[in-house]
Amino acid sequence: MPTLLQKILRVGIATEQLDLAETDVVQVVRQVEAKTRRLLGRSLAIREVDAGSCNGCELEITALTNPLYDSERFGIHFVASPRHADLLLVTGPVTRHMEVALRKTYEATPDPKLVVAVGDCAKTCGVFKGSYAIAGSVDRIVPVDVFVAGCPPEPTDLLRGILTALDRWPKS
Amino acid sequence: MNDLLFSQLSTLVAASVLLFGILLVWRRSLLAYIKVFQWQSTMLTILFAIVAYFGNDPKLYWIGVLLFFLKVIFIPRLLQRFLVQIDVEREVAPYINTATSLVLTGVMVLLAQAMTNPLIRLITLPTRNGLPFAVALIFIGLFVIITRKKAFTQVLGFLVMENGIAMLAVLGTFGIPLIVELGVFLDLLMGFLVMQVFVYQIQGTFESIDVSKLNQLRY
Amino acid sequence: MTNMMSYGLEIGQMLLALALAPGLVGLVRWLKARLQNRLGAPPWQPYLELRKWLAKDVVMSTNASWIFQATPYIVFGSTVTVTLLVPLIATPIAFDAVGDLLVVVYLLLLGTFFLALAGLDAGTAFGGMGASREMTIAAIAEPTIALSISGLAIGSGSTNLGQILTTTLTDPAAAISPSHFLAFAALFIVVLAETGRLPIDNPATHLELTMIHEAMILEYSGRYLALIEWASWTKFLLFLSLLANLFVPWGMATLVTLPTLALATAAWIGKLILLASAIALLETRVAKLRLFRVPELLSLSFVLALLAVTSSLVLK
Amino acid sequence: MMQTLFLLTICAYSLGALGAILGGRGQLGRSLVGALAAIGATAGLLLGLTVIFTGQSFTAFVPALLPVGGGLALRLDPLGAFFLSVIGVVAIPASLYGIAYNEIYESERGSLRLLGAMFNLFLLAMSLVTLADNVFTFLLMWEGMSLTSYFLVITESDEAETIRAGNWYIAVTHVGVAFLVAAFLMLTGNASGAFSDLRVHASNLSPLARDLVFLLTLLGFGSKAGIIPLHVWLPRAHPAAPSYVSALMSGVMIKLGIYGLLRVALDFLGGGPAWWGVLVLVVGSVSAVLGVLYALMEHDLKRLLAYHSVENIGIILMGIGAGLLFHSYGSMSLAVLGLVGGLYHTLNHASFKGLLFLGAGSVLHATGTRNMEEMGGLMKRMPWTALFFLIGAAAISALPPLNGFVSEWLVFQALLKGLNIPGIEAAIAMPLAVGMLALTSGLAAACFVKAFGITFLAMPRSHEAESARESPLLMRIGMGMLAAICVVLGPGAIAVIPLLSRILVGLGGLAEVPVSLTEGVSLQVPTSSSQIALPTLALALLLAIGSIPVILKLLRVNFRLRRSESWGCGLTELTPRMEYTATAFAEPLRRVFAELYRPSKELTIDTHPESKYFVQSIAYRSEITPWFDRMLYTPLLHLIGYIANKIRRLQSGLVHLYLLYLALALMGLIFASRWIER
Amino acid sequence: MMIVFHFSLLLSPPLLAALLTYLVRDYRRWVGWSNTILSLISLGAALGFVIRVLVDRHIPTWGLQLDGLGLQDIFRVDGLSALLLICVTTISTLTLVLSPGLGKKDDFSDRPLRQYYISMNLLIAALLLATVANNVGVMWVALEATTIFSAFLIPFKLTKASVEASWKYILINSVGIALAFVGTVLTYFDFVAIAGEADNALNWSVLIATAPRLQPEILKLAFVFLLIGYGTKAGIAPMHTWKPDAYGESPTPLGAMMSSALFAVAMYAILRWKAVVDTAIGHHYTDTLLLILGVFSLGVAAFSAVQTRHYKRMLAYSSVEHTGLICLGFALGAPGLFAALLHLLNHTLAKSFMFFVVGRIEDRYGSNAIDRVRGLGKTMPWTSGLFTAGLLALIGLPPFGLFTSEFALFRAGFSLHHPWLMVVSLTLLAIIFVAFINHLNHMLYGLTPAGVAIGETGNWQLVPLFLCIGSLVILGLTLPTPIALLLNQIVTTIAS
Repeated sequence: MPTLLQKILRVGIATEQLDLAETDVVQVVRQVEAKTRRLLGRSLAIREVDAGSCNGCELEITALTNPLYDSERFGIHFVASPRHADLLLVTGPVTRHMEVALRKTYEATPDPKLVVAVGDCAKTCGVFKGSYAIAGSVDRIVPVDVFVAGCPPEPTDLLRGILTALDRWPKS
Repeated sequence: MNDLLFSQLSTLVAASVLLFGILLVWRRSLLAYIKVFQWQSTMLTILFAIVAYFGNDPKLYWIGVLLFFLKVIFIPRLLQRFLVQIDVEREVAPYINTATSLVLTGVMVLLAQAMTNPLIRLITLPTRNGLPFAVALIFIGLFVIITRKKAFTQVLGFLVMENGIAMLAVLGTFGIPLIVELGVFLDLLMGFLVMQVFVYQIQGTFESIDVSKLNQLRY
Repeated sequence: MTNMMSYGLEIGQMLLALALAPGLVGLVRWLKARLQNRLGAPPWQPYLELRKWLAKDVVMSTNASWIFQATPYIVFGSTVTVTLLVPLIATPIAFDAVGDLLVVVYLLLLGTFFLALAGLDAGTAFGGMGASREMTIAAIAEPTIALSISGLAIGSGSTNLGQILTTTLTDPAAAISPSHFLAFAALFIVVLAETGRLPIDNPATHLELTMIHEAMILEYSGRYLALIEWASWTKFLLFLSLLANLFVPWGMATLVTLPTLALATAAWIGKLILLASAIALLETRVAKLRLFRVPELLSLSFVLALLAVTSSLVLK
Repeated sequence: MMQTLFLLTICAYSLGALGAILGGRGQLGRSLVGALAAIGATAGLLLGLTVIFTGQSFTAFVPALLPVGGGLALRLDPLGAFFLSVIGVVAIPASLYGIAYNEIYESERGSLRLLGAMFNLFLLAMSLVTLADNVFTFLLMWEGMSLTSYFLVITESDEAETIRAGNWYIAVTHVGVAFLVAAFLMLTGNASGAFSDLRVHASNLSPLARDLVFLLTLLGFGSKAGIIPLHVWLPRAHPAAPSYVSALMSGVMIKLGIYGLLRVALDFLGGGPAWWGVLVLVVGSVSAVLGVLYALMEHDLKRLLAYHSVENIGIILMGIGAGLLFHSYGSMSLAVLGLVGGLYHTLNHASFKGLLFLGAGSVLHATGTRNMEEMGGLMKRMPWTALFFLIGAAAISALPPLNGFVSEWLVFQALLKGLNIPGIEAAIAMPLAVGMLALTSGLAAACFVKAFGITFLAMPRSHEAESARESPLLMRIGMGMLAAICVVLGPGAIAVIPLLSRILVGLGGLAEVPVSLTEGVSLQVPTSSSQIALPTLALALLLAIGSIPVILKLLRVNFRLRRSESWGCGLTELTPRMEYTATAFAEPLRRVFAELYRPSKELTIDTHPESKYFVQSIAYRSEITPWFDRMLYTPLLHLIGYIANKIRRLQSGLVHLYLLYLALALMGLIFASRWIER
Repeated sequence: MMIVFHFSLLLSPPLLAALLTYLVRDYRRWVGWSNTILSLISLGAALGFVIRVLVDRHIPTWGLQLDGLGLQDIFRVDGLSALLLICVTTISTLTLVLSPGLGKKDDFSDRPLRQYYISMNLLIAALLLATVANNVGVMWVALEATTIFSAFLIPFKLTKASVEASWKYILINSVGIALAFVGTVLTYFDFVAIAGEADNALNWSVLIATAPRLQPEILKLAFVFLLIGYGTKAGIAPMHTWKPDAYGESPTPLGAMMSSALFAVAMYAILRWKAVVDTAIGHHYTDTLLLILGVFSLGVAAFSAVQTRHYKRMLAYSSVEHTGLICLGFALGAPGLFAALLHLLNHTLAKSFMFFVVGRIEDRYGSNAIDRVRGLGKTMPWTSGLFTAGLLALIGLPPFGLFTSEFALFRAGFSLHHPWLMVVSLTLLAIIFVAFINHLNHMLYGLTPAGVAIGETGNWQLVPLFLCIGSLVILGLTLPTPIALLLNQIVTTIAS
């Protein structure tokens, strides 16, 4: 216990402080924060759907929650069930096997909801295009609000994509 | 003097009745059984006569005569006829071999002595010394029924037992009331006849009179 | 205490509890984030989540029946009722006569019962699994709770919460007995189990297979989810308050005057913050137990409680 | 008035039995038989209530009947009246329910006659058990009750399982009666056998004899009540009987065991040493915990309920044990607390277990199966049955503000007060009892989540469940009555409990002035400030729950609702086979208590003959044999079988041996006669 | 003079019936009816004796004052005899009514049937004689005669099994009864030693008057012989071994007679002798012996019942059980005696009833193996109902009379401070109970074997059977005043 505490104290806060440098990233992040606060009461629940990705995108998505990016400070967090989600983060070219699953996930998410398709594959099916195992890009299956390009996209891109999606949040 | 003679004679005859009982255990041939039984019954008749004479009980003469006709003449004859009909001569090996049986017979006599000893001390009848023999004879009859396998021998054992009881009655009480005595004889006769009928039936249905084979009804 | 005032106090403490519960949970989360060297969401994040849920639609399974719809109300309603029964800042309170410690426990069991049913209602394996685990843990935690209550009841001769508090307040020496400590330790473990904290359940997990409480409410959304989560946060607050007040009642108001109440509220919040910190620290330190190690932990707590009771009986 | 009610009870039941033998078939016949039973039960209930309220006993004596036993003596005192009322409470709904339920027996010839007749006679015998006022009348009625219920159990006699169940039932029952005969006759001694004489004679018995009587009584009545390990017949017989009969047997008949125990231990013997109470308490605790643990492992709905009867009898006995313990220490007001807790739980268990069995019967009626794994989704198909079953399930799980909670609270309070009893036994027994009671209620809740959830919720797991229809009106009425009672008896406890403490007056020297457990709207524990106010609590709860939607509406919260498939992680189709099963639900607890259950496991894997890596099928079987079967009954039956085998060799078939026995007997007795003094 | 007439009214009908049967050759239905009517006359006479005993309050006695024959006061009917007379005549009437010959034509040929009726009537006559005889010697003679007549009847169908059974029966019983005679002789010997030779010495009334002066040593020995002897006849374990065989193989009516009337008379003989011995040496000695044998019988019956495979043999073990119970009752003082006599009455009714019911089952299924009888409930609904009722009565369930008497018996036991003995007995009864229920269920349910016709036949026979079970229920619920008076009178005279 003491060693653990010592270590915690020694490391201090690992999260990148936003006020240190007003970089591009920080601006985006601030915008996200402001928007989520306005639209969703600063609480955005994300359900990630891997619709057949190579897991490159997942690595980047996971990075969002690590101490460095710490998306939680903006009220963004990942949830275990689409029932709890406001936004679906879909990765990968949609394989035949995941087609139904993706559609069902969309069905299962309560309104209002957003869909952000992450990565090149989600839009163009990438190198898997034309494979017999592919059902098509994400927008063929469910309505997509925003595509985030990149292979894989950086966490910043992800945040930007989420931000753009929030623009489409239905006004109540 | 008279009483002493009475006592001696009755004891002697009673002992000989018992002796024939023991002989029954010793013999193996069925025909010999009948002979032994015949002799035993004869001795019993004599005993009745002795008691009738010394005890001044004329009623006992009549009973003695009845006994003679029944047990010395009628029953043995019937038994002999049966033997001729079914053509068996020997008792199969009994449950307990002859030597042991004889030893056990001795034990039973001692047992009877022990059992009747307290009774003998209670009474003053001159015939009392014969009582152990009577009881022993009953036991021997029972013993024969239990250990012998042929239905025929069991019937004989039963008759010997009856003899023992009759001896007990005559020695202990100089004869029981006549009406009872007559009833007993009637029953004895009937019982014997029924048994005899069954021995025939056993022979008929099982083709043997070996009772140890009658063991199908169990549990 | 006049009736009006006492009922006012009741309503007041109910509202206070409901109001503070999300904050308490937010605080724990914040503390935990800090201990993980993260910045974390601010402590008031749960309030924001509540507001969002209340604004969202509900999606309900076609398999589910009215049980699914009634459950959030029952869970929340029973929790609210419990807030009336537990003295938070002042003692004695009007509802001391309505229910005792046992009523508190059984009312919470009522909520758990329906939540487990709702978990089964949609027909998914996760819901069933959550229900099964929740009921298992609730059942084997029960003896410890009862025994801890007995431990407390021996001293005061009553299961009445106000009575227990008064006894401890008037006789502080009794509170420093070994049985008191043992009972506290036992109850602390049970509180972790009942409120779904580490090492028994992980409130922050996303992995269905390790879930207990979360697995039951995977189907819930919108206002139903809000009610259930709020209720469970309130339950957390209530249990911490019980721990704080039953074993360390000092600071509670015994007279209803504004200054004493203010002081009592402050003391109460202070105690809650202390306990919350302890839990945050604990959750940082320990890993989740395998499900089948949980009964072992709970039997440990049972033994502690049993020792508490017997030692108090023997020492008495 | 009482005379009329009594005669009405007797006549209605008798006419019902007679009518059933003569007719009893068809809609009209069934209705008539059921209605007569209901009338009898109503009259009985009213008679019981009259006696309780007026405090006047009802007596009747017919010396011409049963002269050998001292005449047919009947007397209904408040204690008996309570149990008579309990009979009525369950019998009225059960009779009505039975009218509709019996339709399934129409197709089989003859059995409906027997069923109707035995049903009425069963009710009659049970009623008279509570009225009996001398030993012989009591035992006669007791045996009559057992016998008639035996015939009811084997109603569906074309199933071998039913017959086996019947065998178990009548065997255990009869052994119990043997104990009772011994106990009662020891109590009687040279006295007349009238209960009033028993009270006098009991005080002249030596302490050892009193202990013996008590033990025999506990065993005898315990076998009927279903204490562990004498409960073996319960999980077998209850599932086999028609459901409304199970409701009566489980709801009422086993309670008469409690009646008998109270009658003998408290009334006749006037209480005893402390260890009596401790023993009853221990027996109760063990029965409660083991009962519920075995219930958890059951997937036969009715057998599950039967095991719960064992559990609840345990809880009742815990209350009564605590009462006896206090009684021995002379704290009469606390004794009343424990006893009232037991009695109230008796009433409550009658109502909710009756309800649950009727509900299970309704399910059985609709689906034709008792196996929970083949049910599911009945909530939508049988909404009324589901609602009533839910109320029963909540009540038996002791959820406030229903009735089960109140009595469990009372028992808890009694046990907690028991902690103040000096002595190391109490210091060990009492905390354990508290823990066991708590564990019991927790497990019961878990078990009923399983029972209700698996049976009624989610998707139907079989075609039968899919096509199930709600039960006929009369069956729903029956269930509805009991459900209403369960609800009312919760807050209504404040009205009932003073009556309960009043019926105890005079038993074993309990105070002439009844101890009041209530004050205003709250239940108040004597010599303690522990209290609950159920009506207020119920109101608060109702208000809290009811006001939420209103407040949410006021806050203009989003109330839109969309229906969609269950979230199954994107499964193509969620089929019933994927649902959580009852077995799976109970699995964690089975693992936790594996030491107790000691399940047998059997895993068979069939592989392809060509390669062992191609698995064709995997079969997994796991069974639980209760330890009392393994440790107690199997050896006992083996022992009897062993001796019987030895004894049977006596009859070897050899006449020589037979004669040898005769000779040996003769010799043996001759020698024995030497040693026998005159 | 009236008395002679009364006695002859009682005793002559069976003899007359036997004679008639012997003389009338072909007209079998006529034989059946005449037998029934004559047995009713006996029954009437028996009732007359009950009235004499109860209402006139004197003991009808008759004898011939002839020297040397011992015929003084040879017939004597006190309360005990009256009770037994009722038992015997009732059962014999029932037996003759339900014997083959009445009712439908059956497959018995005339010759065995005639033999059957003759033997049966002689058996009844012997039983009546044993009951009314004052002279214990005559009683012995009559009882020995019953063995002989019943032995004739067992192999009615002349199968191997029946021959075997009858051989065992006659051999064991003859030996046993011979031992009883030894006991009788020993007592007489005692009497003669004390009071000198007397013709009427073997009269029970005389014996009991002289008893206080008799010598204990001899009486003790004599009683052992008597107990073993008559106990063989009654089927007390371990002398019961003939019972399963004889009951199992004999024709149904004989089974009924043997298990009820014959058994009752044997127990009667034991009770008579017990009274004499008790008067002489106090009741502790006989009580102890009876308790030993009683509990032993219960034990043997209990464990044998578990394993039995034939339902008639099962009834035999039930008889052993009840023998044990009655022995216990005899040993339990006045209340025990009351209970035992009531039990004797109940058992007589129940057991003979049971045999008739079982006879119907055996006729239908053609076997007395339990395994072969399945689906009885569907095959013969009424008979199976009666069978169930009878079996429940036999194992002592209410509302039948045996429950009452067993209760009274155990009450006597507990009040006399034999609690452990009673507890053991209760346990053994419970084992019997379970075993019988098991066998019962095995027979009642399941599928009727192929070739067994379904439906009742000979329905008129059900009427007397229902009367029988009805009286058992009445005896269970109440005790008719005459019976109560009779029993009380017996208890006061025998166990004073």
